[in-house]
Amino acid sequence: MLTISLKIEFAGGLELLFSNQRSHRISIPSNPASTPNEPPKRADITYLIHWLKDNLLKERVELFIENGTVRPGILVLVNDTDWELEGEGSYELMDGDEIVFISTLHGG
Amino acid sequence: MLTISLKIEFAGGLELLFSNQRSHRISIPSNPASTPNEPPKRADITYLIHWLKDNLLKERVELFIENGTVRPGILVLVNDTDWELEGEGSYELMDGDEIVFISTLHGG
Amino acid sequence: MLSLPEYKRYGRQMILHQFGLPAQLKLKSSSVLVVGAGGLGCPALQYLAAAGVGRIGIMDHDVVELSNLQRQILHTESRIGIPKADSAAQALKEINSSIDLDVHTTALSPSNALATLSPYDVILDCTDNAPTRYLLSDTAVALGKPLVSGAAQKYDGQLSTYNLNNTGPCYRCLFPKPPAHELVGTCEETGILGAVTGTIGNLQALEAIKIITGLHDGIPSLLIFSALASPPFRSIKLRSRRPTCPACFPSTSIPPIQQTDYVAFCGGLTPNWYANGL
Amino acid sequence: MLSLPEYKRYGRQMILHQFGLPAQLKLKSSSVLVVGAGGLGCPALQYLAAAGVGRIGIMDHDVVELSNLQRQILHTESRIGIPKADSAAQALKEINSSIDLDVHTTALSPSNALATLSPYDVILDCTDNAPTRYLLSDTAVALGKPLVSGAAQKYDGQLSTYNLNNTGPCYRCLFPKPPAHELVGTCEETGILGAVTGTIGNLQALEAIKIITGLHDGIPSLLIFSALASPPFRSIKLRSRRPTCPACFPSTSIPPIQQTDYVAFCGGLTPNWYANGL
Ligand SMILES: [Zn+2]
Ligand SMILES: [Zn+2]
Repeated sequence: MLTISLKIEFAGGLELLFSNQRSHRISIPSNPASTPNEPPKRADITYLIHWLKDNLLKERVELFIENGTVRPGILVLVNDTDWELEGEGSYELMDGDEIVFISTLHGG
Repeated sequence: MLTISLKIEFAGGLELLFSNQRSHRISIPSNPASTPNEPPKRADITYLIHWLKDNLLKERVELFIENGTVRPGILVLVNDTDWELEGEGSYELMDGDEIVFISTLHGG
Repeated sequence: MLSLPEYKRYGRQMILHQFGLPAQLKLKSSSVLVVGAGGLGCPALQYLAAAGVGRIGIMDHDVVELSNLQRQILHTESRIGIPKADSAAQALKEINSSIDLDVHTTALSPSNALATLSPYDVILDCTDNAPTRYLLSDTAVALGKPLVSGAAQKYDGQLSTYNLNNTGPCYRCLFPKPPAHELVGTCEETGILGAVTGTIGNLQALEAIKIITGLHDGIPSLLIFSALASPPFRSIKLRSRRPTCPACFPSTSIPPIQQTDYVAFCGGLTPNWYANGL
Repeated sequence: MLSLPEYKRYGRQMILHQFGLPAQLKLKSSSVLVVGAGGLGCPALQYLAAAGVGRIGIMDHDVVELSNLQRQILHTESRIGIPKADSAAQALKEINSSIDLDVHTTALSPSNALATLSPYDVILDCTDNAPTRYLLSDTAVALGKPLVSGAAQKYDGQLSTYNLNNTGPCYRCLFPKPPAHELVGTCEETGILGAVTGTIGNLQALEAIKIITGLHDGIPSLLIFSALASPPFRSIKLRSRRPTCPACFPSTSIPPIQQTDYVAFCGGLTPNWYANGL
């Protein structure tokens, strides 16, 4: 199975859900099959979010995922660009991509 | 002739020598021949420095070049790394590389 | 238009390329409201006053405490116990007596937010809690004003200008729901390094000065700072307004600001309704 | 080891992960010399004092002028005409009376540099001219001390710690020759925005705090800031010492610091031998 390597960062408190570690390097399948009957398609951010939940998340899934995507308080960045400019969950991941998940800070 | 695209930045006052423009996008030959008798070799930073002198520099060559390389007061950065870690002038340029030339600031 | 002492005072910035007398006059005729005179507000106020912003509003309903002095650098030991807004105003007067200062020692609330913000050109969010951040964002959008928002916690900081040119995203566009309380405590609970609030507050002043003088490129972005990371700064290109944002595209089904319970929206758990700077 | 008021004052940073009582005690027993109490020195001094650095040296031989107040935010209108080092010390005492301050109103020179720097753990270069920058770098290397060097001009800033852990590069390793005078004037000639010096000075304090408390990763880097660029910050990974650097690898053929003419080395054109903060 072909894989792609990604750099994942969590910030703004989200790192607390992932072993209190900000930076992670992961490898995920490049063309995962959603179900045995469907043809495999390129891994996108929606797939990544579920992969992170299944493989990296240590606690409190409800603070990371809501209704099949990230919780609305979380901003996703694809190579330093707001994921909304990149197609949000349907952005197809490329080898070497850097994906950042941040929560907003309150303090001052 | 094949070319490679580079992003060039000048900072710390050096931009004054280059039309007072900090950012430049240029295309240079990827395998320039030094002399007609020699085989062409990959463009390196030494080649780039002379290319910049011949094509982009507007004034005061002695403030940019000294003894065939950049003036000792100038720091060269290859993709955000000190060029000394990348082989200095013999670093072979790749398409998309970002090369920064900075002079040190005094003020405070 | 400028007095001789003003030429002398602001000379070092007036000789800057793209600045000159026009930018200085824009600063002089501009007004900025800084909400929160704590870790972010102190450095922001300092550089706004030094640069010659003509009118500065300082809003904070809290009083100076010893535990503030580790990072709230406008306050002094001798001013412990007096309102932070007064203490900050006193410090600014010593730096620059030629600017006008408005002192607001009341708390920002849904009922006074529109009236409080409306006289100012640019608003700085230097508060420390989610309800006030949403209230400030909604009010800035409703009034069509840029909101330079800073935040800092632990070793980390964030900076963004919301509602930039009335086309950039607001706080709600980016973060439709407040973060979980479990993940982001207050500075009191999680700690904060003074030089981190200093860096972000300083950059808030810079951002406001760029907006007022026309030096800002108008592109919405988010700056993320982490004092212990390498590289420490990261700049993010942001979307424009979110079409489904209830603040940027209000419908009649949305209650107006005055009738919104921001504390409940943010989970109702925040102990202090308004930025107390801790 | 800390008094009750100190626990209260520094509590917000002591509860930080990786900080705690050990880091606070390191700060308390540390000493920092800030050379230059101008645009960079003022914010750096502010945050070093607020954080609880036990002994701070302030060195500046100039007096406060009206044209300084646009960015040198420790000085006030009422202190115009008094030495900057005294003015800064007065401001720091108001923030934190529990730390020790040394005031140096003399100019740094090749003959006093070694003796002046040697009592301090960390040196901050907040000066504004090339000869003093080379003198500070040579002296820091000779004494084996880290030199947190900031610089700012126009809309731009630079920050680097030289001689980090006695293995990182010094100023001379990176810039064996001073830049041409034609390209870099003084702040007086080219202008400077206050929030730019503020940002760099603030980050110098942060860097010093990280070095003292052991939070620094020890990797030499150069931060480049440009207030009008997007992204505004860029971090550069630096080499280690240059094998041919006469400061890091001195030979007997090199004159000692006391006998070096730094002004001549830098072209002899700098109008003020020492940082006057303009
Ligand atoms: Zn919105
Ligand atoms: Zn060296």
